[in-house]
Amino acid sequence: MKPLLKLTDVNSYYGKIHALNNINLEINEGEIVALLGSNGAGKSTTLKTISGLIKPKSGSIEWNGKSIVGAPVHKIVESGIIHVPEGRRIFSGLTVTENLELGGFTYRKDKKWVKEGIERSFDLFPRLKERAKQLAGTLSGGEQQMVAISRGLMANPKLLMLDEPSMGLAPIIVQEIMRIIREINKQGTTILLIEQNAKAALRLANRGYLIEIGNIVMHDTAEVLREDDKIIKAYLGA
Amino acid sequence: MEMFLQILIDGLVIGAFYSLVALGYTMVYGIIKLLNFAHGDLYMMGAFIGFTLLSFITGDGGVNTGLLGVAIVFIGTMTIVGLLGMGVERIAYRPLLLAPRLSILITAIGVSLSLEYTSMIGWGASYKVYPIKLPNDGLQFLGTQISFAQIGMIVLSALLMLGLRLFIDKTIYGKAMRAIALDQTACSLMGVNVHRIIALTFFIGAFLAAGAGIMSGVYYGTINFMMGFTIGLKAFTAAVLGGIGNITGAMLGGLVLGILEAFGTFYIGGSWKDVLAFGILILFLVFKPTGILGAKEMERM
Amino acid sequence: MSLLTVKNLKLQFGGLLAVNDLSFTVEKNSISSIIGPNGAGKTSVFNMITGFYRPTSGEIELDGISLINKKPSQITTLGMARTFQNLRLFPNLSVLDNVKSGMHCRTKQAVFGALFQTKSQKAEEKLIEKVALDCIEFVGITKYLKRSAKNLPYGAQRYLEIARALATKPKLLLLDEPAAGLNFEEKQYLIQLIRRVRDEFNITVLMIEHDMALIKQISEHITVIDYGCKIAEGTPEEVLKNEKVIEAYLGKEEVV
Amino acid sequence: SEGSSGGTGSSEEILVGVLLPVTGNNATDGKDMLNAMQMAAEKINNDGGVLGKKLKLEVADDACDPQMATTAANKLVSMKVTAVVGGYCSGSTLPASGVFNNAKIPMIVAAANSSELPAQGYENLFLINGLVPDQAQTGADYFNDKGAKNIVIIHDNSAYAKNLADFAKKSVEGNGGKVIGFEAINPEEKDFASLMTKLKSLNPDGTYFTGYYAAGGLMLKQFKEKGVSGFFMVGDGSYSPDIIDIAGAINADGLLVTATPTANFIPGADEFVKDYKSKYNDLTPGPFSALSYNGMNLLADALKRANSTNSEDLRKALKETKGFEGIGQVIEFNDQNSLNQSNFHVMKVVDGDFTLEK
Amino acid sequence: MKKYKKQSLGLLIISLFILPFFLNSYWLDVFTLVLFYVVLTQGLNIVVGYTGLLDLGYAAFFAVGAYTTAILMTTYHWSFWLTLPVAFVCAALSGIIIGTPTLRLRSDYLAIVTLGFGEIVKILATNLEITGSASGIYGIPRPAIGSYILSSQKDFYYLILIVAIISIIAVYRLGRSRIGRAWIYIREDEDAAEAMGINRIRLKLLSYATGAVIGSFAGSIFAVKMSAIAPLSFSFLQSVMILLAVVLGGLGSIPGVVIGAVLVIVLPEILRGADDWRYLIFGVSLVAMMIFRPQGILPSKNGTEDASELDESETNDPKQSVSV
Ligand SMILES: Nc1ncnc2c1ncn2[C@@H]1O[C@H](COP(=O)(O)OP(=O)(O)OP(=O)(O)O)[C@@H](O)[C@H]1O
Ligand SMILES: Nc1ncnc2c1ncn2[C@@H]1O[C@H](COP(=O)(O)OP(=O)(O)OP(=O)(O)O)[C@@H](O)[C@H]1O
Ligand SMILES: CC(C)C[C@H](N)C(=O)O
Ligand SMILES: [Mg+2]
Ligand SMILES: [Mg+2]
Repeated sequence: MKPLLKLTDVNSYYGKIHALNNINLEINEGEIVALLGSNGAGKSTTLKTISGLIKPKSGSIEWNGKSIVGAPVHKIVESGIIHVPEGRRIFSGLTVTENLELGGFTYRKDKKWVKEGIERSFDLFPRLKERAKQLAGTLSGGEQQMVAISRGLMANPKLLMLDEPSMGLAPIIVQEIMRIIREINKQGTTILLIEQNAKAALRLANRGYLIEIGNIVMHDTAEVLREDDKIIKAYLGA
Repeated sequence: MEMFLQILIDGLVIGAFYSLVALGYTMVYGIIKLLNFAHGDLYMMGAFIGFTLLSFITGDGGVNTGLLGVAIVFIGTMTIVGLLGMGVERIAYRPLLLAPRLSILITAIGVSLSLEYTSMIGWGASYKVYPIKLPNDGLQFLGTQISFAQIGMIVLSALLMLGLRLFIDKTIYGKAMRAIALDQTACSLMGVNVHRIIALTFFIGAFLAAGAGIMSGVYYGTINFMMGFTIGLKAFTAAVLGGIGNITGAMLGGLVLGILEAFGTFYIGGSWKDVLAFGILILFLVFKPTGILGAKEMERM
Repeated sequence: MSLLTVKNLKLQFGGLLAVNDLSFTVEKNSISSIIGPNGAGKTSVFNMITGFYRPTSGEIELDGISLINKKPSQITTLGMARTFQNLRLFPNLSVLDNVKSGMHCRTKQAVFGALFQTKSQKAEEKLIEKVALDCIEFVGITKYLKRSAKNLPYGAQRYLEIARALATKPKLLLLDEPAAGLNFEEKQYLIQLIRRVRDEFNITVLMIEHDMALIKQISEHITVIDYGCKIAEGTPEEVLKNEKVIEAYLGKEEVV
Repeated sequence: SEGSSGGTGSSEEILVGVLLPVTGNNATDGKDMLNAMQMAAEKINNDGGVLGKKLKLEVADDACDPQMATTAANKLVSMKVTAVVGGYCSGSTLPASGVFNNAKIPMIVAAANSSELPAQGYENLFLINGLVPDQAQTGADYFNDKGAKNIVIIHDNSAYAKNLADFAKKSVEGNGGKVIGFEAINPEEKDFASLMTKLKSLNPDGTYFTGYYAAGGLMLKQFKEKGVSGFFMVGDGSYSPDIIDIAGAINADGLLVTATPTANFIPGADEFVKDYKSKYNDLTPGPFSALSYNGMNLLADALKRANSTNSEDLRKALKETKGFEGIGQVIEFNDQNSLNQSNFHVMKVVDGDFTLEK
Repeated sequence: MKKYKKQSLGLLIISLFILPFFLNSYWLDVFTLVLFYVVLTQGLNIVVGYTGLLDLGYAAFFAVGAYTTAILMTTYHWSFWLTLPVAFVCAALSGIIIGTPTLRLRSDYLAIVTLGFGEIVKILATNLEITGSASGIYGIPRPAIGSYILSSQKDFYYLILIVAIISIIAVYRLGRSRIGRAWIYIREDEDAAEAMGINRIRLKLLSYATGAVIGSFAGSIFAVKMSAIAPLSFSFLQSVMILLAVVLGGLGSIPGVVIGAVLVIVLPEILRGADDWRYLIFGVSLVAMMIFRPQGILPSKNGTEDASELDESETNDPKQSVSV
């Protein structure tokens, strides 16, 4: 089977900092792939490189068999790769509804889709419905995370990349989010997931990659990774 | 009482000019937080390009210039200056979008100087007298006089403001503009072509400024290459008074400033009127730090 | 003996009652925590305690001194320090300069001293530097000393915020979700760090956290709030079994 | 320091500084003045120059800005100019004259005429335009003759306009008239509607605007549009064909100007006007072209009389000028180094052109 | 390395002292103006560069110094040196007056309030009798040291050179002190600074007052150097030019700001030969310089030793820069 997304020998830099070193990574259609790694390992950088926020110095990124290196971010988004960034980055001065509408920017010609999308988001997170008219910047941290995820879903992604979606969320919401991720995946969206909550991530994922100081040091199916000593020590706890 | 009304009208007319320029100021500010000090110079450019085009079609002294001709000149000039605004954004501001905001402010000053002196080299340093003049007809009521030109000016700015307001509030492009103001990166992750939206904003702002520029030429009769400076300053003041970034605020700020100046001139004299205007502005901001309509900044800790 | 007393605290944002008649105390030398669903009002409570939000009504006392109507800077000087849920470092400044900020309220050189480089000025500068270095050393980020804060790995930024807060020599340290974004191993380090803060500096710690494993490990006392109201309080064992808490906050599954 | 030995550019040339606003709001008049000076210098050089040397002009722009004027003046001093001709705006001429006086370089001021200039008591400063007090008197007398008693005076806060306005007030009151309004405007502005509303409510017999033409034209236009009563008079800062252009010929009809007449009103100046026109593309000389022309010629004359480029000799020669005949004026200096008698008239715009009214 | 730096600094100062002997009076005047700008930019650097408060009316303090000295010397016949402390007090007070209403304001509102105050000061100067209204004050006497009267261009060059050196040292020392750091913390994140126990109100006022005193120092000397002052020298454009120098050189960076001052004055003078094209070229070069060095020519490093420059896409954090 041909992978949906394939990174080959990708190198990315921040100025002189070499953040990604010959990264090779594949995601097949329909999978949930987890990306694990400690702080500053380069997980977020990987997502930024895929979504075009950072241009890799070398290497190739193929999406559906076509190279997307150097394509502008909005084109990549239009092609179906949605990146829900770390730290939420919701539009604080816009209302919750407006945030969602912008999530559906690529579908702006299809008013009905956008409207239904908003309804779907409210079903997913009833709390947001209560806050629909509130400025997103005044929401609590957890509420903001909900906005960020549902905003990402508004564009009907083929590949959804989530950067630490459970960060700062109450346990009950984390469960909910994990359930929703599975749900989204079942409906056909491929998912690339960064999670510090490795336990939950590996329960959800089919496969996982471990990244350390810009290098992929391990990749395997989730079952295998769950049993790996190194992973247990650093990410899962005894 | 008549006097009062007449001053109010005088003030509204000046205010309408301030408002039109302030709208563009506020829009550009609203999206990339740039105080586009060159904005007043786009107004000046509008006046000069309009001057050249009008001189061209009124070669016969303006007798046969139909309304249609004038309308074409208006739209043509506004479009040219709109594109000029986009060009300025492309060359001077875009490379600096991620730089500290004060750096772009300096660039804006550079652009402002460049536009002023390009105009000076192209059209000369002295005053140009506009090729068409407005008829003085108008209405008399309650002992005051207001010309049709003045009514048109006020109505036109009100309509433009309303249109813009709807555009920004209701359309997805308007929302994208506001979103860019908050977080460009996140906005591009929504599939928004950030540069294009910013360019659009500059186009609209410059388009409006050019319109105001020609109107000023026609209304007052003279233009010169420094004419954008004072009005730029006043429009900036108006935009802040109204609550910078806020469309209705810019409009309101412009009118309030115009009226303040008119009353100031009347009651305390022309040389002190700016003291009154700035004094009230400062006092006002002390009590309402975000301008008349500016949203209270709700920052979470 | 209680170091912090919060009584009948209320906070209203327009129509929204973010905190409603909340009372609790924090014992001297304890490690306590506040938990509760997202949007329950935890951060708002911190913001009121530190003077950033003005409570609609209620009382807050630190060591017997009322904090109502005091500016954040005054409250810090009285012995309270905090970290922020969304990091609020001085992004372009070095780690060292970031931490030096904490000593501002403990020193007093003014313009004169700076201009004429008086003896006491120089002595104070030395002291500031020493305290800052100690705090940096304490949280373990000495290797980043001259890097600007914004270029630090996320975890290091969290520790830097703690170091900066420690430099104010607080009696009470408020931590808003200090473990967010840390992996298991890093959390273990954080737990040690918090313990050492209490044990080595005798600083009382009050934190907000969503990581129950961490809470269970170090928190001695928990206050649970939901919709701005207290719904439970007690030791971790008591609280985590509480039905109301499970329903509103923990959920049935185990995620940790 | 910068010695009292009048230097020269080279042994064949005498370097003459020219300080004028060739950019900015007053550039039109400034350039008209420059043209006349260049024409004069050319003529002098063609006739064999002065003391066997050619005059070489070094132009420095002051843009009517005091600070720019100081820098420009210092530049001229450093180039060791023998003398300076120029000075349009009093506001910038005031500080510049100080620089030249310190460097002991004689300056002939061709246009600027605030009474504060001679009041400085600089021995190296010579003024060949009539002074503001005389001008103010001329205007006030005209009003008085026409029975206009209630007068409004408007200035633009520039050194010259304020000076003229102050003296005009004195003169009007001295004539038994009443100053019912004394207003200031900001010259960068265009909208004088509310000021005109105020004027209308005052119902004046005459209005005297003492500022420059750019604002003067706009004001005149709005004065007429608002239908304010009485005469509208301007000072010589507004004496420029531009004012008619700006206000529009219809509005300008009847406009009064206090000024020393331009070349085309001066008997015997035909040749000057003809030469000027042929040299400068049919451009009519500006209001201060003749004075500038005279200034340059006076300098040449004084150099000849001094028979030296030494600044002290030159100053003495200038001071001792007796009956120098320029276009439309005979120049002789009083103890303040200004003209003994001035030549102010009232001009009136008729059918879009200035005519001599009185 | 450090020693090398010190030596070249010494060399620079010596050459500045012997410079007048190699310049004609025109260039001497230009360099004197540069030194005025060095002083002014140092003062503004405290307010904008250190504290991050955008001030569009800084020329007002320049005016306060100039007019205080001019009035006291002409109307009341004070000695120049005695007018200085009075000018400082007036400037500090006006700094506090301008500062107080702006305390709650953020960036752009601050900009307009300072601009407004700047204009008000100029309008006052233009209209009040005591300031000589539009024509300003002239015939300001020369200052004397003992029996020596400062009168030549060189005298004033040295006077302002010394003041420039003093102000550089003062601003340098302040920047590295507890107070200076507090200003920088406020610039970086006002709320976080407050949380660290920094009383932002007091420190902002102090910043305005200190900046104002330095600006007024330049103003006082300007008055006696020019011997004539007029409102036009203290216009909005003047404020903008000073700000231009500060940002062009590099906010908060002392050598940067000095270079900015040199550029802003010398560049237009060099371009004098280009006549009408002069300001067009100046404008275009401003744009070009900012595009190539967005952080200014010699940006401040804030004591950091980062390996990298900023990356392309992720520096879009509004808090990371001084807001306008
Ligand atoms: N904007 C930036 N400028 C400079 N360096 C950066 C920047 N962002 C990240 N880095 C560096 O790049 C490396 C990889 O960072 P990245 O954000 O990808 O880590 P991560 O794996 O997502 O970590 P975390 O769990 O903290 O989110 C780190 O060393 C980090 O310091
Ligand atoms: N400045 C503000 N303006 C308006 N509403 C606010 C403001 N700050 C907080 N709120 C509201 O108050 C409620 C409590 O917010 P708070 O940040 O205290 O929650 P929290 O308990 O810290 O949540 P989390 O765990 O998600 O961080 C939320 O519903 C939030 O929307
Ligand atoms: C002669 C006039 C033009 C007066 C001149 N503008 C001045 O300032 O004195
Ligand atoms: Mg990350
Ligand atoms: Mg919170």
